[in-house]
Amino acid sequence: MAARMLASAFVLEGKSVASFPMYGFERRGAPVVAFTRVDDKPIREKTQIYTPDCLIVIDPGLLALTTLFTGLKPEGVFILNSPKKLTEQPDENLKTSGVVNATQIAVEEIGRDIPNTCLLGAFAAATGWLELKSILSCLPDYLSGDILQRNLKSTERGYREVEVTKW
Amino acid sequence: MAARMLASAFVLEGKSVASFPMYGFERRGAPVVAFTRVDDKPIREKTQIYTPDCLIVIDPGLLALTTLFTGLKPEGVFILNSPKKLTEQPDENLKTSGVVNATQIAVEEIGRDIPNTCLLGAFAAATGWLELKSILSCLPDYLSGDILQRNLKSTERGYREVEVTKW
Amino acid sequence: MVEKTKKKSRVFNYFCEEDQFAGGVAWCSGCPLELTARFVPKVLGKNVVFVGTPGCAAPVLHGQNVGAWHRLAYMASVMTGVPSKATGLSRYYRRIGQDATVVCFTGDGCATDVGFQPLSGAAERGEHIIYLAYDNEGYMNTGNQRSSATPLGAATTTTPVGKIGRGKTTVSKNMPLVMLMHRPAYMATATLSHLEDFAKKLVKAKEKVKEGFVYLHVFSPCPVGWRINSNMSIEVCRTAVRTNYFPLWEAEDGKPRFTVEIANPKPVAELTKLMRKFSHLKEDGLAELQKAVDERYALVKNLCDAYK
Amino acid sequence: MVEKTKKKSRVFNYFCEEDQFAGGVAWCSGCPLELTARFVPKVLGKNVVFVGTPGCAAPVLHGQNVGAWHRLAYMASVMTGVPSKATGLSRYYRRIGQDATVVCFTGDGCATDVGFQPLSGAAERGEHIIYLAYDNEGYMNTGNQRSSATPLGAATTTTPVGKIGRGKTTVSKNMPLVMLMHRPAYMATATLSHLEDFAKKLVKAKEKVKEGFVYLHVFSPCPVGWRINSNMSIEVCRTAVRTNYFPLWEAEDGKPRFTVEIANPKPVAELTKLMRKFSHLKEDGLAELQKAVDERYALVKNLCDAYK
Amino acid sequence: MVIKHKNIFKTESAWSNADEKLLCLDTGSWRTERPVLDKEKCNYCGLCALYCPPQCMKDMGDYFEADLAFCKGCGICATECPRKAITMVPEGEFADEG
Amino acid sequence: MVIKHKNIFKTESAWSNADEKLLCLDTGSWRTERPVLDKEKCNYCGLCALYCPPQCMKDMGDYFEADLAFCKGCGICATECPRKAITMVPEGEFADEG
Amino acid sequence: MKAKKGQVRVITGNAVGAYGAMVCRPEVVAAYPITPQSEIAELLSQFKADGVLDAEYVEVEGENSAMNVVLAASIAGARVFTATSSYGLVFMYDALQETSGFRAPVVMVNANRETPGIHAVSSGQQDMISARDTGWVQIVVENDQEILDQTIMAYRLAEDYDIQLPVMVNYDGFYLSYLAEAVEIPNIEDVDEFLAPLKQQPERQKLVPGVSIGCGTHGMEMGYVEARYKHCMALERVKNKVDEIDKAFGDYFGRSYGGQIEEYRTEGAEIIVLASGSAAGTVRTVVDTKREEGVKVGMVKLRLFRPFPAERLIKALKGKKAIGVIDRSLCFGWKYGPICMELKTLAVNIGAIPILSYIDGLANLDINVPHIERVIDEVNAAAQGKPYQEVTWIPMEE
Amino acid sequence: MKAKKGQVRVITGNAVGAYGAMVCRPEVVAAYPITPQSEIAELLSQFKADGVLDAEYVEVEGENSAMNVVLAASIAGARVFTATSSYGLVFMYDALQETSGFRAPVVMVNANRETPGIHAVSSGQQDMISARDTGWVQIVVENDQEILDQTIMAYRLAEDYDIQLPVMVNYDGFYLSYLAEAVEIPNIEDVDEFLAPLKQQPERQKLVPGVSIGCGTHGMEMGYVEARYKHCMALERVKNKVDEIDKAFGDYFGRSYGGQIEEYRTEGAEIIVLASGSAAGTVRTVVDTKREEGVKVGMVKLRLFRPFPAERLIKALKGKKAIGVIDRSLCFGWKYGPICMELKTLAVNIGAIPILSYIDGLANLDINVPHIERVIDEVNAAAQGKPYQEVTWIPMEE
Ligand SMILES: Cc1ncc(C[n+]2csc(CCOP(=O)(O)OP(=O)(O)O)c2C)c(N)n1
Ligand SMILES: Cc1ncc(C[n+]2csc(CCOP(=O)(O)OP(=O)(O)O)c2C)c(N)n1
Ligand code: SF4
Ligand code: SF4
Ligand code: SF4
Ligand code: SF4
Repeated sequence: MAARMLASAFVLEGKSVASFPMYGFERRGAPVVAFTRVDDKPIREKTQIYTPDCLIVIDPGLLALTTLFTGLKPEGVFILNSPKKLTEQPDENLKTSGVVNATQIAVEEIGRDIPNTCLLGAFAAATGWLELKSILSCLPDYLSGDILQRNLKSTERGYREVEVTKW
Repeated sequence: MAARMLASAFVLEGKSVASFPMYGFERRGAPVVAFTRVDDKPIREKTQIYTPDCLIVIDPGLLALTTLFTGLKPEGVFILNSPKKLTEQPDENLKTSGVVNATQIAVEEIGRDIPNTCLLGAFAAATGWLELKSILSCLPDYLSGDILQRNLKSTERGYREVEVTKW
Repeated sequence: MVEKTKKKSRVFNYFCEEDQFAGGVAWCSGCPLELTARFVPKVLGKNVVFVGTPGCAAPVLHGQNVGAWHRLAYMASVMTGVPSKATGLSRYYRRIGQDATVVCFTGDGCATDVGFQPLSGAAERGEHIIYLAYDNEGYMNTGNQRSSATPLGAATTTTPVGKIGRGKTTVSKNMPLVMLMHRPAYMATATLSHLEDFAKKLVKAKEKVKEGFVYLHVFSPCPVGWRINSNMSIEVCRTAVRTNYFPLWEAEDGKPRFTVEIANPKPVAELTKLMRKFSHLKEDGLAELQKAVDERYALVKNLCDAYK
Repeated sequence: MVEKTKKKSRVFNYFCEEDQFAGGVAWCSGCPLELTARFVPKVLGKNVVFVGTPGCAAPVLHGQNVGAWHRLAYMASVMTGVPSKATGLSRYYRRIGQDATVVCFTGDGCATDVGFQPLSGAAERGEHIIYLAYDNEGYMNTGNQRSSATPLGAATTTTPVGKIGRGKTTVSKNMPLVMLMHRPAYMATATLSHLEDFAKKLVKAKEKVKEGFVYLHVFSPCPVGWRINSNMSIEVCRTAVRTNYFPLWEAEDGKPRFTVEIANPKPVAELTKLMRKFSHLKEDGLAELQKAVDERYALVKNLCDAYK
Repeated sequence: MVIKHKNIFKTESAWSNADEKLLCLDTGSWRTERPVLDKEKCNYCGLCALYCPPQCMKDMGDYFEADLAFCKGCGICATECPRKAITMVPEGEFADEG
Repeated sequence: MVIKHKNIFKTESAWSNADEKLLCLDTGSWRTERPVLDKEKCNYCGLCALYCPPQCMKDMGDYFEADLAFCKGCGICATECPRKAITMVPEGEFADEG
Repeated sequence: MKAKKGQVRVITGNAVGAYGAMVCRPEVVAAYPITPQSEIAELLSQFKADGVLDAEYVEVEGENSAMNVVLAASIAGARVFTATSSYGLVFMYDALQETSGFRAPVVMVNANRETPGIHAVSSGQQDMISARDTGWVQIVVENDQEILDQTIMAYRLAEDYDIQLPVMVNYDGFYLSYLAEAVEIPNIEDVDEFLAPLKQQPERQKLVPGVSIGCGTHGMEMGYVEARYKHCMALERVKNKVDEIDKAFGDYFGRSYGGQIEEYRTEGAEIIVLASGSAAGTVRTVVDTKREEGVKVGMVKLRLFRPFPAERLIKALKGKKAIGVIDRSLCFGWKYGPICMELKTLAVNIGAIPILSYIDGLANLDINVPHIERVIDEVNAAAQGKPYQEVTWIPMEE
Repeated sequence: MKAKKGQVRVITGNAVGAYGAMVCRPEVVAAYPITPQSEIAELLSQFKADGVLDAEYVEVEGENSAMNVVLAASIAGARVFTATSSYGLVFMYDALQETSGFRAPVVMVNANRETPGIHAVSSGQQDMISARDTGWVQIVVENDQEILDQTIMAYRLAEDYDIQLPVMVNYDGFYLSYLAEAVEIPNIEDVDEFLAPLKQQPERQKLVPGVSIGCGTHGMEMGYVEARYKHCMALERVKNKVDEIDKAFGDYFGRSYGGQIEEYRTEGAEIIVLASGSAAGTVRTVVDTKREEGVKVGMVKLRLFRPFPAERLIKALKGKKAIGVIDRSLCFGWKYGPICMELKTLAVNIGAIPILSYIDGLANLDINVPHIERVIDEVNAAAQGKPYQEVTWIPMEE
């Protein structure tokens, strides 16, 4: 869902996008991966992304995965949902990282552990590839009412509170 | 069933046989055709018979069919179940015919309108291709008890009472 | 000379239509299924659309090339698709305002076995269709094999009697009650000895199908498979009712009530002796069957009493 | 300080086996299905062979490559084949004298819909298998779509609420009673708030399956799909019993009796307010649902009374 | 390909139409017995006609008569007639009639 | 063909075996709240352990303790405890522990 | 081009399928949920609940019934829609055969997924292959927009008086069903306009109550042969019709796909990669790179799988030096992948050139750029007369 | 040859099927009646009622369940049997796929009949064709004796440790199912002996209660590919195995059938008729007549349809001048009949000779002597370079 919101935001800025998740077999809990491609030209590849420009990690537990950064492009950006700051460069390839305690922000703003929109805000801030307002103006396509308002706030806080480090 | 009894009788006499019925769509009443091939050599054709050596007709109503005798070989034999005798040669190709009131015999002997075994007797008598006793000794494979006894009688009467005409 | 009353049976009054079938149709001599098929459209009228499947009722539903056995609209189906096809038809006809009585017409084999799932599904959805199952207690068209509706002890070609075999070893699926628990808008049991009862139920079915699903379970002995003399098949229907082997009842909106009550039910042996599919049963076999009959009847009776 | 009795619940006495599952299995937090899956083999023992199918219970039945979620023998199946596969297993194990309790473990979607026909067939044949349907009133694994077990008015992803839509428009299939009419050797309803009741029924099931078919219908709310707070799912079970929304009963040889009787049933609104799938219902909607509940309860009660 | 086959169906798929061809069997020929009415006994109640499976009984105003083209000779009419007005007579006895 | 793939299954078809690999998720990480027991209130009835969906409560002799590796934090134990001996406490409060 | 610009939305392939159906105004819809198709069933329900879709929506108890419902409604005269995948598709197998035999113009989208046997919730075209003998028209698409456009075209094809056949629109489950792309949803009036030519045609036979007419009658002997022959001839006619409709769609909406097949940079190409579905998109990019490297490679994308576009494939492939075929499924009993196996039937007409079969992308595995590079390199070598391997299971060699 | 002479009886093909099963001592049997197979279900019931057959006999409520019952029993370790036809076969389609995917050595006879779509109770091989993508081994036989012998061989094949696949023995419904011929029923002890080698093999995996083991697990990604690959490789192994078992059967019982294919008077033949099933018998007789007339014609009878015996066909057909293929079914989406279409895949290997496709014998129509004569005459003319028609629907030209 977050990946789709991101995609919508890019479309709003005139880009082509293609975004898809890979589901695990399990109902929930197991890592689910979503890929989003953005380009000025139409996107034709229909594969997973092996060398991403940016990696967003919702579950800090995944940091334990040794293969987490495999393929991340040099100059790649890493966005992490975590209460803890990164004390060292997680991967040598990694030049920019943005950490935000999205879970906490979400719990505070939305009332539930749905950190996704917050991370979108952090993404916009850390990468600079996208304007915050593009994201904000996409959310009404996906959410409405009170929940929308809360998520708008959560996104904004993500944008503001993300801590960006250049390694 | 009658066709299979006939086939068994031929096998008893050392022949190869292949016998199969064509079912109509209807449950009953519609004409059902059965074909039996007999040969000294193994039988390989698996088709309907277009030029039979002998034609056995259980339902005299079929005489009205204009195509009834199509394909019957010259010198062919025609066996008919009918209360009425044939007053004229039913088809010019036809050289031998045997008529028996098998329905009546069956009703008298078996108690029901099952003229088949009676016609087998008539077949043996009219064609001479088969001994009566071969047929009689095959019936126990298909029937038993009282019904067997009655059919044996019916067969014998068919053998005896068939009226054979050479045209 | 006997005094003649010259009063035609009231059943004639229920007919609103001529016989829709050809004079000669390939049902066996004396088969109540033939009577059922001819009777139903006489009462329900011309806008019946039959949906049917292979089985002895195939003439209701399968023409042969351009030829058909009757003058009604119909749709042929594989055995797995009858009520679903009826759903598709009825949904569309209702949508476009087309008057139609969509009637599924199948044997017990289709209804209780290989076509049961879609039947149950259509009932749950409350589709506006009439499902009529004629119950000859087996797969007759393929040669008298057992179905789920075959009763305990009955000899069929797949529950044969032999050195060890003693006919079917389980009781039949209690289809009328299974369907009652689906709570159709209307359902009824019927048989051919009780024609006025049957006609009334058809009339009600036509009315209630406007509200939802209708299920009719018609007891229809098979003279050939059960080995009944062809003249006795209506008597078998009657005896089935009189022994409570096949009680006649109906249920509007899930509330059952008897339409015919039997004061002094006869033992089931009165029924079984009319046919030969039970002829191998000894006393204990008959007693078991009687027990099954009693148990089932008690169940219906309890339910009827509860809704009195 | 409160006086401690230090007496462990009797339910523990029913356990003859350790938990057969891995510590971490992918059921949602607070899901009673997880409790059901873990509870059943604890009571039934090691020789349980599970037969299962896609659905939230897939961990019961589908390993992933060489890995499995539990230590029991199991067979995975398409949704259309569960009780038939169980039949094949049970027939063969019995033939060779192998001790085995063959348990079909599926959701209501499989049991009442796409896998209903083989279930009904196996019941009619009296196969020696236990069919346990956990009823979460919908297809949960695919995302909370309606099934035949979804109640009147409930919002699901295929009976959504919208400008026109008002949730499901038909009542649910009355599966426990439909199965009762199949007259299994044993059947029971159960739920997770009443664990001793459930355990007793499992013990009886294991015994009676030697005589024939056993059906267990387990009410198992889905915190995610019904939108229940995860800590409240057992309370929902309890309230379902206390409102007579889900009465607890059993039937040996076709004779039903309540195992828990509710003196003063609460209105169904007490139940619906615990979740959000009914939150769009206005008073009339609730009244309709209450009517459906009352009608159903009356039906079971009549039957129970008849067999008292 | 030289198609010699003349189309049977006008439609693309297999549709039947009784108006075009009403299928009909000579079920009269199945009969081994024939219902014979004693008009004296008959009171025109019509039960014979109602129960007749092929519904081949014609209403003759004050009695009913089987259409022998279709009557299968099942004997139900005879069994069901409350006045025993119908007797089943073997077809053999009518052999000469045609 | 140069098959580089190393077989996963020993059998021809796909058989699984928990003895070979017991699948197990880190469901403890799902938790946002954690059950905390007031031992004083607990009377060892075991209802919390019985109702716990993942059955992760360990019998400690005179009380039960959730295995935090698996406890999903659903809160059922707290709700069902007749003595209200269990409280759900936000995980954030234990952040420093690990 | 006459159509006005539609609304652009970023939605998943499934949502596209639902919108594609909706803009065609189906009158009767029946569906049963299954991963990865469920979203379609859900969205159509929501459209109906919101009053946006004015259709009967039948929440059936299984896929077999879904097909029977829409089959019958179609025979009664309705425009119908359904959607399924894999397990659902194979569970309605008898109904699929009946639907085509009855010549009912049912339109169905199928989100491709591996079939039962080995249980898997993952992408693969095996379900489509499993249905190749059902007598349906089967089309495969590459991306979200094509799902929508092809669904509209499917109605124009299925309901064409000269065709009267059910049409299955296939798209890769997971890879497309969950892929969100920006898609233009045409205005419903424009779709009406595009489908309007159907109204000028003679009316097909419909089942009407009160009329002595029956559907699905027994085809006896020559009646049967005739009906089957007509069915086969209609399938033959589908081929050109697909090209025509694609052209008409392009003229009207400004997007077209090549009809039965699409040729991508085949001009001057010496070697060809034959692909279908979402993989074709990736093949394009690799073809571009390889072209830049000087490899004379082109792609042929198979859009029509049933009927098999023999004539156009021969035309496109004749004179080439080697072909690589990528199959995302198996042809049990043959070494080759199924599309490759069928293509080889045409080998005599194409010329005795190397045809290399590649099996890849089963069970959600990626058909990725390195794989396709490998295919092109090997096919290129084969074209130059080097020895080659006839069949390669790419994942087994990794 | 070691087997003693069995009992000779004049029985129908169906009865032969029932005896064939019985002498192999199946432990679990499940069947649902359908024309033209019902007699098998009935006879097996009777055998059981008479105490001649010691098996669990499950009277299922539909074919889908029949397959599921035997599949599971097989997985538990039982020897199993079932029988069906047409509508039944297509209704168990998902279960068919599961059975082969689970690698269960189920043996099934299938009395070939036309499939639904156009309703018909008549002969035709369309059902067999409809199941070609199920992953089963499919064998077609010509006469009653072969039904029996092949059923016995089917067990030896299916249960072979290197195979572990379900086997379907096909015979023409009506033409064989009701054909009474004299058939030798082997002694059951001899059958035991013939099947004994299976006992010397390693035991296949079985589902045992109390053991932590599960069947039909999710094949994830490479696990899936591996299982499918093994399945395909096992199918490849089937080919030689069929030849070996046929030879072993011949050595032991004195009857053999050529294995995957039978070549009849192909030596010195310039043209070949490729046929299968009961039609092959008639082709033999016409080949004999034509040979007498000097036409250098031979017949190849296809016995193994899945896996397709590519290698042996190439060997048998290479160097010939023209081939006529008779199909009793259709390949929707192709002009040719299905066996012809598949044969053409091999055209490059056989040589660019004329391959003529004939469609005949649908819906109970006869494939008779004049038809076959016509085929031979036309193929002969084509061999001499005369123009020819690629596809002929014989009945449509009559
Ligand atoms: C899927 C399928 N399986 C089997 C058959 C074969 N078959 C045709 S008619 C019939 C019996 C139907 O029984 P029932 O519905 O009770 O009707 P009856 O023959 O008794 O009239 C069967 C099994 C079929 N047509 N389709
Ligand atoms: C034939 C078929 N159709 C659809 C599906 C998709 N499917 C997988 S799980 C599921 C829902 C099952 O519902 P239920 O049995 O109630 O179990 P739950 O998910 O609620 O646990 C469905 C429809 C399938 N696997 N097979
Ligand atoms: S077989 Fe039985 S049910 Fe069928 S038509 Fe004949 S008598 Fe009637
Ligand atoms: S979706 Fe519902 S039923 Fe399924 S595991 Fe989650 S909470 Fe339980
Ligand atoms: S039933 Fe008897 S009395 Fe009545 S009309 Fe017929 S013949 Fe006359
Ligand atoms: S004998 Fe039978 S068919 Fe003839 S009229 Fe009487 S009831 Fe009708």
